[in-house]
Amino acid sequence: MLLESPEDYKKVVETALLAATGPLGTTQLRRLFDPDPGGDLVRRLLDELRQDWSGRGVELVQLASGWRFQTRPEYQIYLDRLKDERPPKYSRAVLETLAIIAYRQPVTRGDIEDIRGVAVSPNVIKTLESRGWIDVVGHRETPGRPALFATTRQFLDDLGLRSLTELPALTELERIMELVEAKEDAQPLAAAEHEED
Amino acid sequence: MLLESPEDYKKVVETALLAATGPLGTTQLRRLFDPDPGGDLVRRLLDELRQDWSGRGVELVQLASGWRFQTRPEYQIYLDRLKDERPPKYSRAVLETLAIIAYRQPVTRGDIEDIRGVAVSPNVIKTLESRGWIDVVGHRETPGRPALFATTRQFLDDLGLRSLTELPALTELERIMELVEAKEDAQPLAAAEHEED
Amino acid sequence: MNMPLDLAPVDTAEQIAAVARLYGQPLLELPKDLYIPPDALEIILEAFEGPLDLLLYLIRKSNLDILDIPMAPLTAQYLVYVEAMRRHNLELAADYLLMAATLLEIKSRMLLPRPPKEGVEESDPRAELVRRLLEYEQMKMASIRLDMLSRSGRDFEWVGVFVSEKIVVRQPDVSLHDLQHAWLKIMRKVQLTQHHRVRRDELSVREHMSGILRKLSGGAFVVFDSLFEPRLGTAGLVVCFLAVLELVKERLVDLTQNEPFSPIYVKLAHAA
Repeated sequence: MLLESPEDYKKVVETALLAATGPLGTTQLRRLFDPDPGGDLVRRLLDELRQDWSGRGVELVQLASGWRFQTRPEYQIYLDRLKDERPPKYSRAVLETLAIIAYRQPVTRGDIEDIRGVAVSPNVIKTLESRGWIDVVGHRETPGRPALFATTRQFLDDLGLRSLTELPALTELERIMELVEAKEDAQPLAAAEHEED
Repeated sequence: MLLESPEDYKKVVETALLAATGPLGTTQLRRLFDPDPGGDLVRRLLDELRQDWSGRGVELVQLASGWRFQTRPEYQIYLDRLKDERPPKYSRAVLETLAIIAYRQPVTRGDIEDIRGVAVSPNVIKTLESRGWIDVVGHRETPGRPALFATTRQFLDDLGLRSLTELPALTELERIMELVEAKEDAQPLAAAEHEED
Repeated sequence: MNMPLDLAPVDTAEQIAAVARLYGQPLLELPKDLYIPPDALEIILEAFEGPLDLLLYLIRKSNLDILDIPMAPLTAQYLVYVEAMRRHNLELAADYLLMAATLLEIKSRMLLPRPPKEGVEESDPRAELVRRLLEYEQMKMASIRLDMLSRSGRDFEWVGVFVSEKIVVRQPDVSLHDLQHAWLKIMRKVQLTQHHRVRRDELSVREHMSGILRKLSGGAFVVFDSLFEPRLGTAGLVVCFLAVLELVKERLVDLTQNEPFSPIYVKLAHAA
């Protein structure tokens, strides 16, 4: 196959980048051609390619070590569906801690421990913080100045709430709970004490 | 990211195929979407994609185990320039053993030795196994329970074949042999061995 | 190392040259009585994939009819090769010797016709050999064609773009139901020890408490009035006010006013 136009050169660069197992630098890309077409042409082609691929599920990005095609993050949710694994689930410790922070905020870790009756692992807090659902809004002026946690705007957004008042009302919940409780009493309480995160 | 038009769906399919580490079947591709858009849409998108990519350095091909993007052979001379080492050239022993496994599968090492008239070195088998082209599919119930070898999906994929019936037709020797063997009990011939050319 | 060999002529030199190269040069014409250098023999041996391959070569190069092989010359030629290999102590696969025995056996059966048995058709003793030769040749051809097929890694490459997975970590989904459920569990436990009553209005106050703390998180003094946004409406403003009072009560914020009617400032308690 003979390369006649810059368009032909671009196709070769595109093909090499699509088939590469890692980023390719301009020096490497110039090696595709004989004679060497020069760095300027290669850089121009890369720029054009980046434009050609805008608005698609894959983008051409420049990294420290060179150029590579990679999928756009927005497409990840679709790609994830090809994986067989079930989506991860939060442990009971995480969910209960989140519920306490949501309904009782602002609360300290001590408050959460008082309510749950068990120590709260730092991992549980870290999980919720790194998810962007809780953050520290202040410190209680008691010995140790413990951090006060509250839920964030993102927590509301992610759960589709406009405000905390849209959280399920507790009064009626408690009534339902009393009904449910009777049946579920068989479940050993010990399980709840177990800190799994 | 919301999918609104068939064009959006196509981008997702394209992204998945570009990012996949192996061929994707239509069933898998349908799993990209929720709700399932149906096989017809996916097949139409695949057809369109194949057209979209015509005239470029990469093509969408249908293989034994699904659809996959691969570079066009005309571009290999360029891509080879980026490689540090040449792809392996297989010895005659490896290629003949591969041919016997491909056309006569499932076969034992003894069967291969009978046909080639010479002992098969374990390295030959190992070479083919480590390439992922053959594997053990069972054992023949004779003394020593020898392993039965067959070719794999990857063998077909790597050679761009959709099924074993697409293997190159055997030479007309077959017919001559049948004449010679007229009086002997001819072995039943596999589908792939019918004279096709 | 080079020792003379009383090797019978192995047809013409070009035919050897077809398979053998010595020191990078094609092995050229060898007059009768000349020896084949052992290196060349080794190369010849390596060039064949086994006795069937060698036999096929001998048959094809002599244009012999494979369906009617003249056993005597073929056997003779084959033995010449095998003998030469053996004399040089080349590591000769037993397969070559076995084939020699087979050829001799076929030849002798053809020379000494046995009395035909009643009702049994005598088959050509060469038939089995021919069948094997043809089957081998067929697979040999097939292997050449297989090798000509486009192959990944040699003739084309698979496309695989980087998946930017690391940018988006798959997070567990939490639904309101999950949260309700978690809360139910807690409350059930809590009820055993204390009596919490959390009401909707109280929750709203606590939401404002978090919001105010967030506004004050810089540690600076904030004008009291700025905590109240008119868009909240009357009820909202009241709740917000209650939140400030609650924060004061819990000693989370400090209120300061330098003189009556001057602006009231709010800051986090004990903020630097």
